[in-house]
Amino acid sequence: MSAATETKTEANTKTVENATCTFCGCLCDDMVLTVDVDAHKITKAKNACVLGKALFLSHEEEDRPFALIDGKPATLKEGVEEAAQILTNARFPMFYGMSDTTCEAQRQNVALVDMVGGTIDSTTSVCHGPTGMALQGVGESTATLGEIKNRADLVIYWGGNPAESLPRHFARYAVTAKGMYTPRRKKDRTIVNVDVRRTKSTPVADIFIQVKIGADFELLWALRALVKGRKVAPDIEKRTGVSLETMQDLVERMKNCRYGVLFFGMGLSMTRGRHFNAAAILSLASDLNEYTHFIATPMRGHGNVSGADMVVSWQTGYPFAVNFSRGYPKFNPGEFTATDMFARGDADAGLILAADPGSNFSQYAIDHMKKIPMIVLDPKLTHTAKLAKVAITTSHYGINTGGTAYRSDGVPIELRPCLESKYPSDEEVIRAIYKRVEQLLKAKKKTKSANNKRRKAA
Amino acid sequence: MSLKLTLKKKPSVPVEAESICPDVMEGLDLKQIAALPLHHGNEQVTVGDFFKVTGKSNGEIRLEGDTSRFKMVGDSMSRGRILIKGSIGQHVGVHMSGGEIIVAKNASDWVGPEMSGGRIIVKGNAGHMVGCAYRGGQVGVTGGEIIVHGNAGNEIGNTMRDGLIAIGGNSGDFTGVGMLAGTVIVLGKMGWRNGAAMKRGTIVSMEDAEMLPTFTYACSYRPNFLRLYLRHLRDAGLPIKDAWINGSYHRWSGDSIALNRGEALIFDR
Amino acid sequence: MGSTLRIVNGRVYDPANNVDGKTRDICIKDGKIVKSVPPKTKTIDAKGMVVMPGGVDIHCHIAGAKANIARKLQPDDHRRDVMRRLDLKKINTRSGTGGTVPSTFTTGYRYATMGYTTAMEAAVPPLLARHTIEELEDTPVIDKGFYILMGNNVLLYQMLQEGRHEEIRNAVAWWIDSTKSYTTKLVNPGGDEPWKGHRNATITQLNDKIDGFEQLTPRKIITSMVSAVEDLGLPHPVHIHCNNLGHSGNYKTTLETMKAADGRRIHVTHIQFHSYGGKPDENPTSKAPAIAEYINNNPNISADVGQVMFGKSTSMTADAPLAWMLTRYSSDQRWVNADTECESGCGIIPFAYQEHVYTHALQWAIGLELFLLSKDPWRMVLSTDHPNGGTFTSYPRLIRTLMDKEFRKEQMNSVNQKAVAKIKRAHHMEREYTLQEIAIVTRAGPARILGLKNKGHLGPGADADITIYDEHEDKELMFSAPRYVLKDGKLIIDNHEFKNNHEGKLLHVSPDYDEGIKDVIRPFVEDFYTIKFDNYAVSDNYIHHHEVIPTTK
Amino acid sequence: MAETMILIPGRTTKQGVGLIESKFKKQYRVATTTVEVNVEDMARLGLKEGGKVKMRSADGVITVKCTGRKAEDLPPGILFIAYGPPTSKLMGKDTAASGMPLSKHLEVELERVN
Repeated sequence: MSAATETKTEANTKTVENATCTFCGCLCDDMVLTVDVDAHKITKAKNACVLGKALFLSHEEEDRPFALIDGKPATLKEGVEEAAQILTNARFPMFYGMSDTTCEAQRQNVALVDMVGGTIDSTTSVCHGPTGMALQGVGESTATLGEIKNRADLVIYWGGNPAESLPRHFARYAVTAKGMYTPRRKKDRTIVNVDVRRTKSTPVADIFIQVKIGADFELLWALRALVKGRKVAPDIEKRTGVSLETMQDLVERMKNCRYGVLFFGMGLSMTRGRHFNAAAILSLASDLNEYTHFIATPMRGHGNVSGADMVVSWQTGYPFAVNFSRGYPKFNPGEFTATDMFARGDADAGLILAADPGSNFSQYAIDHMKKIPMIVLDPKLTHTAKLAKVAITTSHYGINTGGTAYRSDGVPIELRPCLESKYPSDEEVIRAIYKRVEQLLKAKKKTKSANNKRRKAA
Repeated sequence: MSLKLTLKKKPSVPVEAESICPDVMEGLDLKQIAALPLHHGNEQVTVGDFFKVTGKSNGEIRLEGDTSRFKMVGDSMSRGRILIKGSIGQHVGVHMSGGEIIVAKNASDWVGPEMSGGRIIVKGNAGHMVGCAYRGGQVGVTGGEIIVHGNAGNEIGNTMRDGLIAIGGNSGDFTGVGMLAGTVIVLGKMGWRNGAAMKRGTIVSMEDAEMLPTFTYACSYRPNFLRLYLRHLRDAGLPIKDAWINGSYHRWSGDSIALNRGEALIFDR
Repeated sequence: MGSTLRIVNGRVYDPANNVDGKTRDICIKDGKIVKSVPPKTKTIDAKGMVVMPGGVDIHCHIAGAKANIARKLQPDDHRRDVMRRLDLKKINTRSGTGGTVPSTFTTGYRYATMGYTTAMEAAVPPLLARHTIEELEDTPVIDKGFYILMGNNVLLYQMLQEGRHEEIRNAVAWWIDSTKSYTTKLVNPGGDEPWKGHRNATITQLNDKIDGFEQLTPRKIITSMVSAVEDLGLPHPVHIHCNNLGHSGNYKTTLETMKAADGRRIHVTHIQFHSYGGKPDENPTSKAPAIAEYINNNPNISADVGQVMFGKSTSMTADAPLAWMLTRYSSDQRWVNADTECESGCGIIPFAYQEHVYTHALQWAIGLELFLLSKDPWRMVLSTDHPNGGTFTSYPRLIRTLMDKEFRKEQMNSVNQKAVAKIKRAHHMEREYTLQEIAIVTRAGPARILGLKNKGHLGPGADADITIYDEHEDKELMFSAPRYVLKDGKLIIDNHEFKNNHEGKLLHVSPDYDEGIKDVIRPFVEDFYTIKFDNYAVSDNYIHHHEVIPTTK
Repeated sequence: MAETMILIPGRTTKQGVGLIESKFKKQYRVATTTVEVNVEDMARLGLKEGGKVKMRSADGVITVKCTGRKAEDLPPGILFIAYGPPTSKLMGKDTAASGMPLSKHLEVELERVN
């Protein structure tokens, strides 16, 4: 971090400029944070949205033990030792999470899972994993958010509610943002919202298209057919709740815009049809490139979930759901994804890094997690930490710890921490576990080969 | 007398068992077979660690016990036969090119992915992705047949290019999605969005199905080839009704988003 | 304390020092080549072996945003080509997957096991440099650097439009310095504006006006960048991917681009893809002779070939309109487009070159023609534009194709005959590359073109990046499996076995610039990018093992 | 009287803010235990604003409070609730080889409590 951006204003306060808020995938990097050094608190978070304000202003380092083993306070060293023992003895450990931590920690985590021969999956699988699978089927046409800000004159939000989940999306990137070819902001754009219900995002739209629940795929498919000049079945309105005229109007707008964008949310990726819904919207955007420049891009929730995709991809070749049991990476969503492995009862241990599956996985998965030794790294007490054998308290990325996070469009940003923490970073803890597991595995290997020799001799 | 593998103990985590395959075991004595590798999670063990090995290796393998956690049985199998007395785990018959696998109970997800020949019969239910391509693959099954007596899940025959898949019960969503050619027959009811993006090939169902808006009704007729297929399936033990063999079918053509050369034949009651 | 090593009895090919197959000792101390080492030193007996500097890849796509999308896109490509984790005595290696776009660890290990010790990632949008650096850090053993895309940079366009040349030079220097990159790359200069903003068109003539910038043409962009890079004294000149890649008749564009340099240094990359005759939208013909002749006669030009190799490839390029055009010829459904704000485009499609296809066979033959017609191997070096023409793991086969005319003829006879009928009979098809010439086109030449004074040779002061091959009749075998590979003096491959891991360096340039340029760039970034200017530059936190290559100024 | 409806769990700002504060404190708990119901559906089922309802899926059952939404905002037969531990109880285990059970299209039976 360069010194120029950190200025001491008074004796007991300092300001950190250009800090990044890691709450959601927008990863806004224009925070101006005022820190009361003595009170160890952030007192102002200029430019932050309601979620960002909550993140920074309510940040308080809880006075928690460095580690909990079976719910009892323990030292960090004891926590690391217990974690290492669990991982060394596991045959099919599941590593999950990674959305709320730095790429540096993610990189170490993949190294650890590679060494122990476990399976790794990120929170991608519960948000836009299906979009990743769709990419593998049909490709995508996408862009960084600045290109959208500068050029997009038709913006379609489909199956997502950024007003609540990504509060600055409109102002920074796509609706009221001022861009090179969109100097008059919203006046230079047409905004469309497609959803099964009216949400807080609906009012920004010039056109709201209400699709029947469960009919997104049919609507997208009909739009693709119309774009290609094919007919669609006459009962399409009955099926989708959207009239043919509305569809044709939208198709004309899409074909005639200068730069169009389809933003989509979990209303597509997590409803019936999942990866095919995502493939349908990606294909629609690709089809439209016969007529104009068009892109489609998912709206992603967690701060650095994109970073997890990136790191796992560059280290293994696959974005998520990667298994190392055989000493090399294997990919198969449905087989090596975390909820499957827990709910099916496959995993015999787990390491959860910066995520809380104990609150958002199915009860089946949670019930299995309770049966096996789980390790959790998190700054806070979570549902998962409560069911874990080992819970290690770590510092908060972005606030206490620097490092890299990837915005949902793949732009990497260096975080600027503003507060020190007594707790170690995720990266440090994972490194410590790695080191200890490495020793234990070497010892195990030695005993094993000695035993084999003895057996052979006998 | 065939080779018999009797499960001694249940694995604590799934086992990758591609060694359990006639191509691998043929010509080996019992001791050699017991020494073949299995992968119990990240630990390499042997066939003998989990199974009592008896009989003689003559191209036929019988698996006894609850083998529902054994994956990849019959991987790349080209000949011989595997008889599975219980249920079987994922990827049974993956990349199979010949021979026969018979599962007496249920099969998990990925039955016969990317197979090119041979036959898999599942007497119970099968999971998702029967006869499909793995993610990213542009071509799925290129030959052979898969017959499931019970129900099956989503994406049956995803991007298949040739061969036959028959489901005695119901199938899940996206049956025959992205088919390039080949035949999928579902005696029961299909789920949503069948044949999406199919280029060529045939999907048959004996129950009503809602077609995608990009399929068009063409005609009703009595397809000759289907009689042959149905008789063949009757011989294979599926409960084929005479009415289906002699009956008329609604022919839908699609998917107009792709080549529009595929067809869905829905039995006309 | 210094570790020393002596390689004895090997036949040394060190063209930069005029050593052509002589038996010489090579002495190593502390990772560098030295004149002598004490007599009691560990030795490698290279009797009957060939000793060369480590290979240098001047142009490949191995790391960063587009490589990573290409990886994610193709699990089908990785599944059958995996790399196991090794438990070595000293250190463990990492597992990975291969295929046409290998994972980072596999990329590093595979380059090393092939005897290559340096590779340059050739196309990085500056905004995403941080990503590339992170991936390169996870690319073991080899040294590496990268080129930033500057041919479609909107701020530079504005400056150029207004003739602010001084600022352009400073801005380019700032961009090179703050991204920790090696040089500037121009890809289809001027093509992004019509692509992104004007119904997916591209630019086809060097003198075409660029949409939205009435005073600008590709020619102006090229000449301005050549001047800026020359003035800055970057060790490697502008690295140019010409307009009209892949289109019939594009050799004229290529010749015009080279002429536009007006005697100043430029590097024209994957020139095979730019050497086509014929009319647009019709089948191409070979114009390799015209291109080779121009380069032979103009010492200011260097080029790498961009050889096409048959089999699976991945087309991934900053030339987005090109990828869009290629979708017409691909049976794979997948197409990726990825725009980077104010800087670049990107297109990716899985592809396969097939012997029986006219165009593919012709492309393959044109590449060979360029090699065989080249009179100066120092300026026409080896590449496949990995993974566009083929993967880097196909270099050994390409080397055999160059060294062994019978092998070449065999292949010529098995490809589309209509495509190669004329080329087959040409006199130059009889030429066979010597080991010395191979040493030039795979290491000494690229190192010299890159301005890497410590690479590509075995003289004192050079980095001890050394490859030792068993001499073998089958040159593909020989070059695919070196007996020993040393990186910075460390034995990575020992008697054909991977024995040691190593962390390679990031090679980058840090030119001087007037700090005032930041005040010019800042408002543009604040207005038209989506990250703060102060978060744009890659901080030193990202730089661990690295070397700053000096400018010539 | 119970009626089959489709439940959509999703993110809300309140849930987001609550989650930052603590998943074990009131704001989060309230946010994740209040289901939005079309007012016409409410009237038909005899539900009162703030009243308790039971939602039962094939995999679990939860009891939450309900709040009305205008018919043009939330179509009949559709329910909305913020994501949280309660909605996890309603999810199945089958992911159909996609990595996640359906989380935003849950068939539930809605019933008044008391």
